[in-house]
Amino acid sequence: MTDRHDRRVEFRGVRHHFTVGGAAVPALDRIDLTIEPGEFVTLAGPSGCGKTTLLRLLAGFMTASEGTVAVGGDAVRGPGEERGVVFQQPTLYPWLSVRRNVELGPKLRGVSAHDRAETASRYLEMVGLADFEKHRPYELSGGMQQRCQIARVLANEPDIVLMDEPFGALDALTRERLQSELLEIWRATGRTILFITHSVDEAVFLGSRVLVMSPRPGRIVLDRPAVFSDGGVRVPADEIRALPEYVALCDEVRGAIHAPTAVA
Amino acid sequence: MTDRHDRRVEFRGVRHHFTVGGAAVPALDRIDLTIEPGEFVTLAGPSGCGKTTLLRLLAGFMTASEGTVAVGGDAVRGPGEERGVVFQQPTLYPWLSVRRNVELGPKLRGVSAHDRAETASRYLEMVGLADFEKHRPYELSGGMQQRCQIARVLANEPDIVLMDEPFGALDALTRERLQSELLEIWRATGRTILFITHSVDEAVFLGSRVLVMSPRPGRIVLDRPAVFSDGGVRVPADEIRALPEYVALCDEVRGAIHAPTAVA
Amino acid sequence: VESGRSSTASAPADSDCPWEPDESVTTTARIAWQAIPNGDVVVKDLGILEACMPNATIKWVQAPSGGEVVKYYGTDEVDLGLMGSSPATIASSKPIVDDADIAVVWIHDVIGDAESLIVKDPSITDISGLKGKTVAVPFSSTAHYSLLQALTDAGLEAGKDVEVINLDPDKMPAAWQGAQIDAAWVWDPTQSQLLETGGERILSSADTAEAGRPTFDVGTASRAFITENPEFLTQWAKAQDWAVKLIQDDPATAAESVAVVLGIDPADAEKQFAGLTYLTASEQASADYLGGQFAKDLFNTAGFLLEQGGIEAVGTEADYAEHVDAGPAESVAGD
Amino acid sequence: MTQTVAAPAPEVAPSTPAAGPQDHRRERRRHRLKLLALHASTLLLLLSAWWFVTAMEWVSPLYLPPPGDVWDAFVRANTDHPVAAGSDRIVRGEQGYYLWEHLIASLQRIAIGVGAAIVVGIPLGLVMGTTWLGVVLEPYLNFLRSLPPLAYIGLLIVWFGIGDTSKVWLLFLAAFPPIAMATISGVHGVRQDQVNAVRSLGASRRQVLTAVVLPASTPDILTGIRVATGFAWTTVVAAEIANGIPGIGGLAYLAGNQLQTALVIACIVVIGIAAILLDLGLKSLEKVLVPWRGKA
Amino acid sequence: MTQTVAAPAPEVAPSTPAAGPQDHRRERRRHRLKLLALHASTLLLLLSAWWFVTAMEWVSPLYLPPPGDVWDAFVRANTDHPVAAGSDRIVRGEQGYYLWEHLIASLQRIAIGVGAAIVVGIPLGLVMGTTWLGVVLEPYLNFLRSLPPLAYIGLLIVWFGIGDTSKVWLLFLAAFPPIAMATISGVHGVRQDQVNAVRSLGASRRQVLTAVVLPASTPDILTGIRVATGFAWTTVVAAEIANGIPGIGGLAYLAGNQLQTALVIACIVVIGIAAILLDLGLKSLEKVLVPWRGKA
Ligand SMILES: Nc1ncnc2c1ncn2[C@@H]1O[C@H](COP(=O)(O)OP(=O)(O)OP(=O)(O)O)[C@@H](O)[C@H]1O
Ligand SMILES: Nc1ncnc2c1ncn2[C@@H]1O[C@H](COP(=O)(O)OP(=O)(O)OP(=O)(O)O)[C@@H](O)[C@H]1O
Ligand SMILES: [Mg+2]
Ligand SMILES: [Mg+2]
Repeated sequence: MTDRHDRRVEFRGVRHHFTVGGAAVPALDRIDLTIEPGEFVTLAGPSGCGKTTLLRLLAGFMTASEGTVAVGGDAVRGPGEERGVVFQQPTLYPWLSVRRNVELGPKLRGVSAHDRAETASRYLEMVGLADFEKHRPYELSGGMQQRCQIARVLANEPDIVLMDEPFGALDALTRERLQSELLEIWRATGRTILFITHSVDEAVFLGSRVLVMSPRPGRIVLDRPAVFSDGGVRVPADEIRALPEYVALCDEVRGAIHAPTAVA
Repeated sequence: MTDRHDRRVEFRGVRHHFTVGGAAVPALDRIDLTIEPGEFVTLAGPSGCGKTTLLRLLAGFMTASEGTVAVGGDAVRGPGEERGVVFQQPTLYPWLSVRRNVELGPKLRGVSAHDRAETASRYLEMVGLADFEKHRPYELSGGMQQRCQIARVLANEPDIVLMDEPFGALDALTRERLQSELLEIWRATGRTILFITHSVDEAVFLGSRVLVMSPRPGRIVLDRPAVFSDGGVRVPADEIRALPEYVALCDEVRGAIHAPTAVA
Repeated sequence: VESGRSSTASAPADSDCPWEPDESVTTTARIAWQAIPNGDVVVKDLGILEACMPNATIKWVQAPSGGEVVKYYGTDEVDLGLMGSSPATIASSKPIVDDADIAVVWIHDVIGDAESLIVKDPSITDISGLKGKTVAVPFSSTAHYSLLQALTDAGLEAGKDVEVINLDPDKMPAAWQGAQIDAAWVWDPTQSQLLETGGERILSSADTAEAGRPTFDVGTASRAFITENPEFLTQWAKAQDWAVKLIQDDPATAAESVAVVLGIDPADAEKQFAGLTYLTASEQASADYLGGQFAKDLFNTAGFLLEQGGIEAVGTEADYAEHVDAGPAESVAGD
Repeated sequence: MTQTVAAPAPEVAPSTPAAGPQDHRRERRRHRLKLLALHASTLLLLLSAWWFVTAMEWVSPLYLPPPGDVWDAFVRANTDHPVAAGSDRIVRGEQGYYLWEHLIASLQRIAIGVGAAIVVGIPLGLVMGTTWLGVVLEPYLNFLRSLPPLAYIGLLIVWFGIGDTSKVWLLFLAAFPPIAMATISGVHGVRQDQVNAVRSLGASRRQVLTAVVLPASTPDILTGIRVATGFAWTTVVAAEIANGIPGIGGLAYLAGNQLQTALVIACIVVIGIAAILLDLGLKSLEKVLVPWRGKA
Repeated sequence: MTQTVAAPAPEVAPSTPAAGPQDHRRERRRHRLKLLALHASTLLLLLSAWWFVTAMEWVSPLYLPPPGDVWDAFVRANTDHPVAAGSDRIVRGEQGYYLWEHLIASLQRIAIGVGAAIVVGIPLGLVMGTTWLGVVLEPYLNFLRSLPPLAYIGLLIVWFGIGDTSKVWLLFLAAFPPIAMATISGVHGVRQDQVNAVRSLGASRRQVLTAVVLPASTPDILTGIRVATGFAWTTVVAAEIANGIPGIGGLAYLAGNQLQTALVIACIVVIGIAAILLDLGLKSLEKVLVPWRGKA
């Protein structure tokens, strides 16, 4: 296995279009993007601009119409365990209990029953589903399904975590708890994270780098480093949010998302 | 058909539990709630507290384990066209195009092809999917699917609109546009709206009445009137959000959601 | 594609009626036929009935077995039909006799070497040598009847001394080749096939006939139809008689017709004639056959079938005589 | 038959009014009783219709004997009885076996044939549904499943003799194409993202099949097995035409040849009831294995 | 056969590397050619295996005649030919019809039988899958689908005569249970919320069936129709045993009785190829009707 620090993500001249009824519908225009290992990249943009498409290309679920997507120098040829994916619509297995869903990744990799039970317990605890481990996914609420998915991906300890609006269906409190847990993990393990969100605040608060995409066909119209999630700045969240730099970046991001010029 | 203004919604001593593996999992504790016709009720609460369960009971998808749910004095015995439902997970028909999904309600009611085309166009325009009317639902992004669902329900002009986190997957701009469209419709038609959201701001901004539920098993722990969405107060959104009453209500709601005592 | 087309691309030379056609017959007759090499298929192939009764409507119905033909009678689907003597006996006995009211009006053939017992092991030369062996036969057929008769006569009990199993003729060569069976009582083409692959004939239906248990392929007709259409039956018997004589006098021509209907080689068809005895109308009308003895044969067969299941009770000889009608044969024999 | 009560059915109709949990249980017991009554009355209705039709002699007993005759044949086939009224030769059941022995013999063949079909059909379907092998093999599968048993029973006898082996093979060949096809169809219906998700968790090709594709296709596979078992029943007569005693299909065939319609119908009724019971078992298996149907 | 190329298959295997759109089309053409070659070589391999086995006389030509003999029988069955070498009696095909006429006759029967099965089976399945009628009728459906054709063909002849009607009925009775069952299974798999959604839009019971349950069950129904059509093919011989000329099943039966194995095999091959082509048609129908499979 390639060492974690070689897992640089590169989009080179990526365009993508879907074919709908014979006509090509452009979704991504021209993406050139390098994500260094260990970056926490947050991605925002208007609904339907191509965020999910970009994430799925990197996940290896589709092949770009043009250009190349590479991880660690190798072109992406399909999904792989080093790239974990939290789907926009919870994708759990109804034939497995919540616990077994979370244990699935370690189990596939041949981790011993004891170890994977421990891992699963840890992450189930983290996302607040310890009491629901025997439920089936369809017996969970929408937000709980999303959390279960997050636990499943994290329990598999992928080098690159791709998250598509993971906290979208969570209440503020749960969301904040999971945000800090995620930051904790990121800081501790140095994983690369690509995090799609509609919340500008979330993007700025979490990201070590904030990207904004233009409306469809998506291009990256803003690419800013952010420092607020950095382990160095151990300040309470409230105080961070009050920082003028923070407010300024939020405004910049909000402006970029709303910019009507962005329509190519 | 009962007149719109008789459509009072009443929950009387409603409890609900699910049966999981033989054991009863309580979801709603004891709900006594009356929603007057024309109210815009927003409902917030921690993930998994029972919001969706409450909405589904009113929609007629399930029968409460105890107590009664009545609309206009009649016990709810199943779904009905007077109660439109925007699902938490987009539920569209993949065998129909976006336009036909939106036209479905009017079509079932026997509205002429011309009229329903017009209605559909209006709502597709409203949710920004006019260009995608020929797509199939699975050819839309997550946020677009949610918008399509909203258009479908509104195009059917139900007296009571039940919305389960309808704007959860939308970016801020789109969300604001749809919020004001929804308010417009509410003010113009006097429909009853039950609106589940995780955004405290959204709950306070939109609702004429704000409810907060306790963690599972859900009870209503806060029930406050709100006036900010009222047609009388035609002030720019920014100014409304700056009002001290607004901030106070937001704080109260936030406090209620986070209250640890709420666990029964 | 419509059914009922004749087999010929170019009509055979002699499809005219060999005698003066009877234009007065206007009935509709539905005739069940089977793929057996006898006069019936010659009549069918050459279109004799159609030519001799130009105003009658003839419908040919192909049947897979005599049992089926009996059923067709039961639901009034056919007026005439060919079957073996076993089904004819069943049809004339309780309980079926209540549902299918038929009479035997013709003997298409007396089964001789056409159905025989072929053994695999050349050291077995008579039926008693089959003790402890497995014999295949199509159940409920005339061959089945002959086999059981022969076993009984030899003092062997089926199921105890000899294993008798049900097998359709077309499956026999396979079982034979795999040494699954030691002998089979069967007809052509399987019979020839088994003989060719080293089988020996040790008994045939000719032998059982000699022992007083003859088997036949017979022509039957619904008794109601007989009463209402005597002219038709006369013409029909005439045609059958003519075909019998053709087989006897000009087997090559008759074989050609048989070959066309059965879809086999004319030479094979001609060979198959040898194993069957064909009777002219006057022979049939005699006391040896329809004129008397035949009812006894039915009675005897019935007594045997009672033991095998299939009928509930054996009627009196007179009962069986009621289901034999020599009239049509006599009317032709009298000519 | 009360098992069918819990059959999951999309609630197309308005649901019943609200009721407490105790009410619920009582309601369900009442429901069950109602259904039992419904089943019983339907059956009674059918039987009397049958009796009436035969009593009025609308259908010849050659094809449809009265229920009484069929019952007599059934009893006779399950007892030692004289070969004919008045005869002192006592025979056992029919063709030397009781009817239930014939049934057991056929059931064994079906169990082995369908069992093998399941063991072969599911993996084959999985492989055909997911790899290029499917494209290559599909025409042959279709060829096979269009062949009339009559067409190949001769070859089976050559290869496997006239004993049970060729019969089991025939049942296998009848049962396995529907299972393979259902599996393929199930595989094609698996949500692509469910496959994507497990591949992102690091599943190998084999693991994708066992961890996702197989369980996700289970409902289709179970339907396929049910269809295949039904086919096996319809094929049992063809399989037992040649040397098929003991065997209920073989018995039905011989009885048919002897125009013993009452016995034929007794066999058919027994076959039908056995098939219904077997299918009920398979259906309840479905309820246990696929509780999520219609929910996710 | 090139149609199968586009068969949707979950990409269990790693997908091919990135390629531009022109590359894509060229790639696909190449893929198609490759598949054609694959099919052709598989077929060739099989044919030569067949030829080899017979040439080595491993199997008696009585069971498996060499390909050449089968071809001769096929040609003979499609032409006017003398009844024997040297004879001047010219006959048309076999049993008075060319082989293709036999095929057309059987195809007609299958088309009507399966057509009726579709028309009856789908609504019946919808009703049985959604109402209490299902609970009442299911045992009888299972009963029916376990019955050997041999068992009830007699009754059919009573009611419908020995002409085409009873044959079509037999094919109908063989084909409709799998369709009804597949429909029921499809109905049970419909996501409950899809039904809820349309009921909230005001759909009546009927509208729920037509607007949601039917389209959502289409994939299962189509699989059911494919299974049923295959089953109808296997039943065509049974249907045509009695008075089945013209009819390719009837011809196969008669030829089998005369041990004309080459002709039997020619019939079988024709049946198989016709069945493959029919199934390809049904499969492409699936692609048109259910483009969303695996996506939603
Ligand atoms: N399978 C598909 N077939 C056709 N078009 C598609 C498909 N998937 C996405 N699209 C189109 O591609 C565009 C980008 O979609 P994508 O899902 O990437 O948006 P997104 O940025 O994730 O939006 P959201 O925030 O709403 O999830 C949309 O216009 C959508 O209509
Ligand atoms: N079908 C079901 N079977 C069993 N338990 C269920 C089922 N649906 C919901 N529950 C349980 O009921 C509780 C309430 O669920 P509900 O969906 O109402 O929550 P919610 O408030 O909508 O949450 P969220 O904000 O996450 O959507 C949860 O604990 C959940 O586990
Ligand atoms: Mg998205
Ligand atoms: Mg919810």
